[in-house]
Amino acid sequence: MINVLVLSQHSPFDDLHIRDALDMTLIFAAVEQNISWLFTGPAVLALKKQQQPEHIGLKNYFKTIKTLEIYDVENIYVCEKSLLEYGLEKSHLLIEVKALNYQQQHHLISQQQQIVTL
Amino acid sequence: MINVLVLSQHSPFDDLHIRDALDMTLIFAAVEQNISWLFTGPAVLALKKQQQPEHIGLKNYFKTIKTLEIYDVENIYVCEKSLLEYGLEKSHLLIEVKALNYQQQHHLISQQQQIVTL
Amino acid sequence: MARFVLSLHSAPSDHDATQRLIKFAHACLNLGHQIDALFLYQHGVFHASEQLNLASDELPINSLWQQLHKQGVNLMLCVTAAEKRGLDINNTGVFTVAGLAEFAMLASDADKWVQFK
Amino acid sequence: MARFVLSLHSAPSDHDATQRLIKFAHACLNLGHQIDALFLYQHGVFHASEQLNLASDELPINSLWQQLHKQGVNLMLCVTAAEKRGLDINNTGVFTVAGLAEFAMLASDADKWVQFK
Amino acid sequence: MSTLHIFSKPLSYYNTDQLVNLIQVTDQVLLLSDACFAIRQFRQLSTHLLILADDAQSRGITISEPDHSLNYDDFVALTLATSHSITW
Amino acid sequence: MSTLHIFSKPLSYYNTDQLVNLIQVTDQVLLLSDACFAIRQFRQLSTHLLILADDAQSRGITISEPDHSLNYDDFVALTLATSHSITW
Repeated sequence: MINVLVLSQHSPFDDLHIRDALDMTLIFAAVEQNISWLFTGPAVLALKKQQQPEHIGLKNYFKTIKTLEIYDVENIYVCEKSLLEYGLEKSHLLIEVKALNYQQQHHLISQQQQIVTL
Repeated sequence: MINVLVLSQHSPFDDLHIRDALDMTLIFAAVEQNISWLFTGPAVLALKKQQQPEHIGLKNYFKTIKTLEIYDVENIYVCEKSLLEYGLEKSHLLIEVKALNYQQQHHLISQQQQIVTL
Repeated sequence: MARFVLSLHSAPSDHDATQRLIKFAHACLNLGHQIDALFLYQHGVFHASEQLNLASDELPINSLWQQLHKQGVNLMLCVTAAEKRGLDINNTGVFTVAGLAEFAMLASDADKWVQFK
Repeated sequence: MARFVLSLHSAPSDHDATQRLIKFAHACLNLGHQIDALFLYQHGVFHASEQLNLASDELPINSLWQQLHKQGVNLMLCVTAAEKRGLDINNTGVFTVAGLAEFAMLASDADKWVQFK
Repeated sequence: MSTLHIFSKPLSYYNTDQLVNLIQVTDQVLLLSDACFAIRQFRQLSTHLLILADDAQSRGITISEPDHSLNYDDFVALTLATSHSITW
Repeated sequence: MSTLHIFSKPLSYYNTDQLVNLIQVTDQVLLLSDACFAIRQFRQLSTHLLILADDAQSRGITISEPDHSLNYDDFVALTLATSHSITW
């Protein structure tokens, strides 16, 4: 088992970036690797509650984000500073996450065998 | 005849952004409109001399940029601050350009009927 | 009544930009305005890929284009941008292959050019 | 000898990323390393569009892929990413359609995963 | 002579310094798509922002004073009420 | 335990604040493609930068001390000499 980190930096509906990262995260869990997913910058907005993209014809991928825990994806991290930047608190988020400062993000990165930005 | 402004903001080999802008600029000149092209941010690097992308298999579009004057494209503008940011002076550039501060860029924009960012 | 040209610059994977352009186009028509051209440029040309076929829970892009086509909107594809991206220009569905010059003339005549990306 | 997986995330219109990935792959092979997978993901999947045919003064992308294929590199296309982008997965040339799971297993076994974009 | 500035991503996607200096008080700033998440950031560019209602609502964003909510008909009208638009 | 940070665009494409805080002195910073134009900007991230010679030369960029010029064999070796890479 190796440690793999998926790093998301794009806003929720910037092309399919977050959906591609979601697929990648789920699949590494499925093949039983120790997967982590870190959201920084506008990517933290993908965890915001109360979004209903189906109203404008877009797929509601937030439903799948909510199932991450069921699929044993437990290491979900967000950049503490990015939450602040968008006025978000942990209670505004869809799922339980760990908020990390830059030093903690560096530590997380240092633990990985593979890192992918999507 | 209308005033059309092409606005470039991407670095020289970021996908085909600059080449798309070059095509658009040339075609508006060809259909006899009053075309201007403004380079800001990393796009100013597309005017830097001594580039030979053919050495890494990429098309040398700088040759076409040099012909802009022949095709009666005379309104080429660059953001003064962006030149500074990349340590460029007018003598480092392929063609004659007018360097504009923000106020002058605003004035240029205000003169246009159509503006396209590419 | 005003005359519009609209251009789309993002790939079909950016469903959000696509739906916005299409809603804007319908609003134009409903308000009695005219759309002289809806032009695919840059990554937008991938919309003219005939094979485009998304899952049923995704934005029904194909049928949305069909609808606009039926309403008589001139759906154009930039041949230069398509060729630079290796697109098959013999198989572009409801989109008509057009030169950049044709679009530039339409854009010069139109009251407004609105870009979507 | 090390085992690499390489992934490409940008469209074929980003010729610069493509040439860099291909040169890196050749350097790997020349140095005696192994490439377990070269994987197209995100906009990279458009490289598997059979019709891709650029002008003669452009990067000869097709023949560069052919070369890597002949050297036995496992050229893979992510089926999920391709379907989300409406690509025709029945016609992908030298690229083999593969599931994300297959790639994830290869990436987990490899010594290094290097992304190109 | 006013310009309509159109944004579809949070402000971090753009060159803030350039925008702050280019955009005038007489100009209009319209937020679409993921730009709707970043009302606070875009406040630097204009004291009152125009926001596409569909895009804000689907993202769970509430629009309140001093900002204005627009539907697609308003969006079309806005492009006609301004001299030209820039889709950044 | 060092990370290889790979960039292919000028620094304005990235979140400088994040990078300045994440990248450590023991890490390596590699500039490819259009990032080669922005050596001065990337100096904030590392006192000595690694630069792909092909990409710099084709852009008319000269590499000099304290930076290092790399060919593709060096690039491959570098990915093996570091714990992992991040292509930003």
